[in-house]
Amino acid sequence: MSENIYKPYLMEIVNIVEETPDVRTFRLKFKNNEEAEKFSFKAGQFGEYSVFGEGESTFCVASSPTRKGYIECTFRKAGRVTNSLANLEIGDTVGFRGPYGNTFPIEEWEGKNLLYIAGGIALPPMRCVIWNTIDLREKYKDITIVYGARTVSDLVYKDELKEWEDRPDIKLITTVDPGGQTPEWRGEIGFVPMVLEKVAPSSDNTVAILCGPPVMIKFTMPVLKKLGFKDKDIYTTLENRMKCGFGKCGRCNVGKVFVCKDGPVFSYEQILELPEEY
Amino acid sequence: METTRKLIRKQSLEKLYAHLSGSRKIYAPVTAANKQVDYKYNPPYAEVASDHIRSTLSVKNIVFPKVENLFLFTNNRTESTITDIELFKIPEVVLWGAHPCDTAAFDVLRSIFCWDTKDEFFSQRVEKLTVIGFACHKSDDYCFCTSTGLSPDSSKGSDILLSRLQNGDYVADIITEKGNAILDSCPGLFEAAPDEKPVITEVKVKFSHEQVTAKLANAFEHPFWIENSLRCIGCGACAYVCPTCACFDIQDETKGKNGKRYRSWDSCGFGLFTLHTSGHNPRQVQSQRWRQRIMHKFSYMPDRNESLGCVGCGRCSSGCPVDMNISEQLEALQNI
Amino acid sequence: MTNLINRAKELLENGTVKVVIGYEAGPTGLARPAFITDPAKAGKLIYDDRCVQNLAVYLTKAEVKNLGKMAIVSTLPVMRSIMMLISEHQVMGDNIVVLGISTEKELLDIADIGVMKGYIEKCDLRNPEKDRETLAMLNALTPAERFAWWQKEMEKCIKCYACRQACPMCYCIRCTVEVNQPQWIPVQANPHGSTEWHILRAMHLAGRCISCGECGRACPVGIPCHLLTMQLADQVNNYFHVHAGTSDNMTSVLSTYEPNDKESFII
Amino acid sequence: MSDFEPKVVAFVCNWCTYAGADLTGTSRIKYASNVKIIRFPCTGRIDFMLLLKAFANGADGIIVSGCHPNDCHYTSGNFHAKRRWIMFKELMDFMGIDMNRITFSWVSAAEGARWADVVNSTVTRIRELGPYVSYKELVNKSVEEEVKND
Repeated sequence: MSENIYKPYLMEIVNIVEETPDVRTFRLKFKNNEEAEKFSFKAGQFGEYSVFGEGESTFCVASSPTRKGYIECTFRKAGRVTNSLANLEIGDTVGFRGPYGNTFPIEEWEGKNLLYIAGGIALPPMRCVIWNTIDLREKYKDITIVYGARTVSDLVYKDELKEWEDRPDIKLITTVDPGGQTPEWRGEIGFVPMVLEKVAPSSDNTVAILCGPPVMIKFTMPVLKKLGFKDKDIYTTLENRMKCGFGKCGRCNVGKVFVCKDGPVFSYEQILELPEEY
Repeated sequence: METTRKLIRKQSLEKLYAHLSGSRKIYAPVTAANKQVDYKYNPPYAEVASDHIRSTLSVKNIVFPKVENLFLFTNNRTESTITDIELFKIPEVVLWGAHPCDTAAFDVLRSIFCWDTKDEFFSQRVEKLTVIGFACHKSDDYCFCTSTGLSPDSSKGSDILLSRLQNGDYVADIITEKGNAILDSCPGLFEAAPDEKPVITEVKVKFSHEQVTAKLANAFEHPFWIENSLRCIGCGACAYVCPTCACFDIQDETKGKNGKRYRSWDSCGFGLFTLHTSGHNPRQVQSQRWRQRIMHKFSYMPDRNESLGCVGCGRCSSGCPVDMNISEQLEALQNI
Repeated sequence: MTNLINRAKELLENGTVKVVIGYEAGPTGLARPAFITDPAKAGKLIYDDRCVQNLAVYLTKAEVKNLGKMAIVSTLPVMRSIMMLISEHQVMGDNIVVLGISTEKELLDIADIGVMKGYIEKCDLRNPEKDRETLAMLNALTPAERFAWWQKEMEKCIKCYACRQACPMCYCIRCTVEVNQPQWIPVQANPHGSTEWHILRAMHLAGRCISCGECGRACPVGIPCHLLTMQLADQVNNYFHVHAGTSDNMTSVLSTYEPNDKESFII
Repeated sequence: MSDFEPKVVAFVCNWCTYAGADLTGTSRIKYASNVKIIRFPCTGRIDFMLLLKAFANGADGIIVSGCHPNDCHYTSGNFHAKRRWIMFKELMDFMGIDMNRITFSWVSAAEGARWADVVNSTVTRIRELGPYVSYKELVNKSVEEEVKND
C-alpha cells in the first residue's frame, strides 16, 4: 500500500534561535535516517509543520538546500500552532510534511545580478534562496539585499545580517522604519520603497526577488518599475491559508491557480494575470 | 467492458438485497418520520426508500466521511510517535439505491482527490465500494442533471444500474467487473431482459455547461456576483449536502497525550475559511465566496481537473434556507 | 400587497431609502429575500404565507449595508429582531424604515421605533403555537428520554452553521465555536461536538432569542434546534419576566441582574 | 459499583469558597478526597463551557461555588453568575443532561465545615448515581461505526 500523504515526518528540534521576542528559528533533524536520506527539496518550497495535538501550520523551508542534513523554519507566534511551537524546547518532536510547491528558478538566474528585497518576517521565505545563491556565489554576479523591519529588534537573522554585511561579495542594506532605530543603529532609516529608490540598484541584467507585507509590495512595485525592472524579472512568494499542501483542501486557490501547487513562487508577470484573491 | 442487460423481478430485488447484505455492509436510503430521506447502514429491506427524488445529504459520506481520522499520535514531547491508519481495514460496502447524479459524483471527487497526489483514504474507500444505482423515474424543478452532461438514467459510477419497468420489475445493466461479479454470485436472481423500455423521468435542459464555462472565464469582476449573492447568509449547507464538494479542514484532538489528526468537511462559504492569522482575508465578503463556489465547479475544475464540478442533483438549492437556486443562476450566467 | 409595493416604490423614488429588503417569488414557487434598489422593480415584492425568512439577518450584512439606507419588510419577529439589534447597538433605529406587516398581512404604518414598540406590546409574544406543543411534549418526558430524543437529533448535525447564519442575533464576526485558543467546542460534527455546539448557541441566545424559529427552519437536516432557544426564551420570561425584542433599550438578561432573582437549586 | 470513586471537579471563587476550603484544611476537618479544586477569580468568570469541559474530560460530578449573595469581592459577580446558572440549568434539563451531578453552592471564607458538607454530600450523591456513563459515551462516540477507521 502506498503511503499516507497526511502523515508527517518526525523531526527533532536540534537548535532554537530567538530572532526577536516573537520570532523563533528551529533547526530540525529527521528522527529516521532513512527518511533523511530520501528527503530533498529546492529553494522556495514550503512544508506543513505540526505540534501533535495542536495542528499544522504552513511556512517556507528557511534553510538552503545546499546545507544538508537538516531543515530550518522561522515563524512568528501568531496563532494556535505557532504559539505551541514557540513553547517547545530542544529535543522535542515536531511533525513536518513536505516539501510542497514550486521553486525559485535559480538556474535561469545564473549569470545575472540578484536583488533581494524583504520586509519584516518576509525574510525567512527568502533566506532559503539567498543562501542557496550565496553558496553558489560564482554563478551569479552582484548580490544585493535590501531588508527592512519596523524596529531594530524586529530584524530577524541578526547574526547572518552581520555575516552578509562583512562579506565583500554581497551588498546588504538594512533599514528600519522611522522611530524604530536605536542610538547604535548604523543602517538606513526609512521605509523599504524609499530606501530602495535611494539606493537605486540597476535593473540591467538583474532579477528582483521581492517579499513582504502587502503594503510594502504595493509601494515597492512602482519603484522597481521606475528602475526599469520588467514584470518577468520580478519574483515573489505568495502565501494563502492552506491545510493540505497538495491542492485538495480547497483553501489556497487564487482563481484557478493553487498557491500550494503552482506557487508559492510567482513572477510578477504571472501575478498580474491572477484575480485579486490573495 | 461491454454492458449486458438483465431482468430482475420485484421479488428478486429483495433477495438481491439480502444476498448483498449477507456478505458486506450495505448503505441504503431510508425515509424518516419527517419525510426526509437519509442513507443508513444496513437498514431492513422493508424500510429502504425507492420512490424518493433526492436524499437530504448526498452519499459522499461513504467515500469522504464527514469526519475521518488521518492518523493517531502520542505526544511525549521528545518521544512522540505516530500510528498509521490501517486502510486495509476499511470494510467492503455496497451502496444501494443511489441515483445517477450521486453515482456520477464519485468521478468528480476522484478528480479532486486523485489529481497529482493520490489520496489513499478516498481511493481505498472507492475501491471497497460497489454501487447499485437506480435510474430516476421521478424528478422535480431542482433537478438539472441533463444540464451537466448527465441524464436520469446515466450509468456513470454504477457497477449495476437498475431501471424500473412499468410493472415494478427492473432491468439491470451490468456495467463493470464488480457488477459482473455480483451477477455471477447469484445468477438465479437475474433473467433475460425484455425488450421493454424502463420508466425514466424527463429532466429539462436548463443551460449549456460549456457555455457557462466559457462565460465564466472572463466573469471574475462581473457585478453578477454581488447582485446575486445578497441574500446568501454564508452557511455551509450547500457545500455539506453537495455530492461533489470536497473542501476539508484538518484538526487535532487529544485526550492527555494521545490524540488523532482528522479531517472534516469544510465550506468555502464560511467567512473564516480563507482568513490568514494576520487578519488578512483574500475573500472578505460573501459575494467573493459565492463566486468561488460557482467558479470552482464550473470554471476552475473543467480547466484543472478536466471534470465539471457539478452533477445537477439540485440539493444545494433545495437545502438552501434562502433559496439560492444554482440552476437559475447558471442559466443567467450563460447569458451575461 | 399593492400598498406594500406602492410604499416601497415611493421610498425608493423620493430617495428616503436606497434599498428595500423584502420577499420575492423564486422560480420553484418559494418566496425568498429580495433586495429592491430600483423603484421600477418594486412590483416584484410579495407578501404571503410563503414569506418565512427573518429578514433582519441582512441588517448587519456588510454588502447589504453598503447599498445605503434600508427599508425592511417586517413581520413581528423581524420587528422584535430590529429592537434587539438596536438595543445591542448593531443598527441605528434612525437608519432603517420599517415596513410593518400585521398578522392579517396588512401594511402597518410604522412611523418610528416608538410606534413599532407600541405595536409589539399589543402582540402575542409567546412562542408560536406548534412549537409550544412540541415544547410541552418534551418537557413532559423524563430527563433520560429527553437526552435520547436530543441525541437522535444531534447525530444528524453536520455543523454547516445554517442555524447560526440564519439568526439575526448571531452577528459575531468570530463565533466562539471558531475560537481555537482554547478550542472550546470540538470541531468535529460528531455527537459530542454537535451537542456542545447547540448548547453554546442556545446559551449565547438566552434572553436574546425572539422566537422566530428561523434557526430550525434553516437547518438542512431538519434538527428542530429552535426549540432550544425557545425553551430558554420561555424560561427567561418565567424567571425574569422579560420578552426579548420589546423595546429598543433592552438590557441583556445575562449581563444584568436583580439582587432578588429567584432560584431554588443553589445550596 | 462499590469500588467506584467519583471524580468531582470543583470550580470555586478565589475570595470566598477557596478561602473556605482552605479553612476546612487548617481546621483539620476531613472530607472526601474525590474533589479537584480549580480556583477562579470570581464565580462570574466560571463559563458554562468549562463545566461541559469537565464532563467531557471524565468528571462524574461538578461543584460550582462562590461568595454568598451581597458578599462578592467584585460586588456583583455572583449575581451575574446566578442568572447564568439558572439559564444553564434550564437548558441542561431540557436537553436531558443530568443536573443532579452539579452542585451549586455559596460557601464563604468562614464556612470551612460547610465546605466539607458540600463536598461530602456531593460525593455521596454522585457515588449513588454512579459514573456519568451517558456523557462519557457521548464523548467516545466519535463517528459512525461504519466509516470509523481507528
